[in-house]
Amino acid sequence: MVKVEFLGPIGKAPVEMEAKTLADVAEKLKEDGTVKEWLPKCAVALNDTMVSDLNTPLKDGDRISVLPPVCGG
Amino acid sequence: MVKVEFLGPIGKAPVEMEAKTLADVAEKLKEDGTVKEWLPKCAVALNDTMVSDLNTPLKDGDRISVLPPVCGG
Amino acid sequence: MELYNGSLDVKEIFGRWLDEEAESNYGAYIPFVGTIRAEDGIEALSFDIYEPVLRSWFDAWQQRAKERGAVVKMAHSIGDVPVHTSSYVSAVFSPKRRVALELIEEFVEDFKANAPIWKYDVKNGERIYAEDRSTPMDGSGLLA
Amino acid sequence: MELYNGSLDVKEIFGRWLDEEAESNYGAYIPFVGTIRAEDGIEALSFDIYEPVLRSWFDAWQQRAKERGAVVKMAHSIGDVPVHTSSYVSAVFSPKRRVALELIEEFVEDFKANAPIWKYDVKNGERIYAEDRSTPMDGSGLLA
Repeated sequence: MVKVEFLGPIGKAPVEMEAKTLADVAEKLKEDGTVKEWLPKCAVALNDTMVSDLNTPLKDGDRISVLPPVCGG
Repeated sequence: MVKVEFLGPIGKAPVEMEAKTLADVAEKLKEDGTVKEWLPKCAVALNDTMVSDLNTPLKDGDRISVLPPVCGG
Repeated sequence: MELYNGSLDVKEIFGRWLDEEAESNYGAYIPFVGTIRAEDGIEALSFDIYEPVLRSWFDAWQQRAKERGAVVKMAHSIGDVPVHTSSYVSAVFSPKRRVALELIEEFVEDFKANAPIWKYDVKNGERIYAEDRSTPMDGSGLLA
Repeated sequence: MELYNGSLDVKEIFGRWLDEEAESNYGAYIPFVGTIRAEDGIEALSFDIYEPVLRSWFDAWQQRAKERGAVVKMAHSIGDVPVHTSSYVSAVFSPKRRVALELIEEFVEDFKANAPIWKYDVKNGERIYAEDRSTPMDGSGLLA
């Protein structure tokens, strides 16, 4: 099981799922209509490190963060 | 008569001279060996306004400043 | 990196950073102070921060600055920050002015684009995501 | 524009400028602080200023800044400034960060090139013109 958390304004509680790669996570998240709309503009961190490869392998206990558009300052 | 003053490190007392234009001033200043060496790298102000035209006419009482290379900050 | 609840004490931060580097022999110190503008009838802006990723982002910047002989510092607010008070101070110290001027621009622009901070307008006590002023981070769309 | 004998009280200047513009609704405040580096065995730097031309230069900059919705401020030392103390603070206030970042760079670079200020190294109590670090002002060579 991996845990997916939604940061900032997405305002959705974390979900747990079975996934071997980030591609699996993507597939499952797209089933949720609200989350699906956020995905094109969201970046992704795996255990607090930004990632850019859908083939990134996942292991039990991994934490995936979905980061919507930012505006600090 | 106009007055020519030498700013910052030039370290020369002001001089007075007859001059109808800045070109006249240039000609007279070049007669002084030390001043002549400074002139290629010096800018010029007329009554505290920077000037860039040798034909600038001068009138009695005008004050010309010779400004050597700067380094503020 | 410093995070505070509410408005920043800008003078305290500026002065403390100055003192911290007083003997470091840096010739240029450029802070950037971001203050909440009164516009569109807002009372305040409000901020969420994801600290672990912000810290990685900042650590990477410290390294980049170090390679150029410089130091970067940063402070940001969490939660509500009323108009005409400050939510953000960052700074560069460097031996020479050119590096300092270049770094402060790169640092602030990358901060705007990639620091994991979310901004909300506060109107009538309500928090509204500032979506139109927000920027997708580098690498966005991976899961789309 | 503020001129002081000796080192600047940087914290006082920074804080006072912040207070002066506290209600002006500027979103970005970028000061540049120039501090004397210990190098080449100097005890201090020393400065001559020709104030009338400096004032014209600064007034022209205030106008340029105003056309972009911004404000510039500046303080500089006259005479000796010991190492690890500051001789120069300038600043830009602007509604938005882009203009502030662009202006502080232009303002500081033009200051270095065209403000009528002469710098001297102070070694063993002697004042030596910093010729190698100095720049001929725009329009130099007119009388050559």
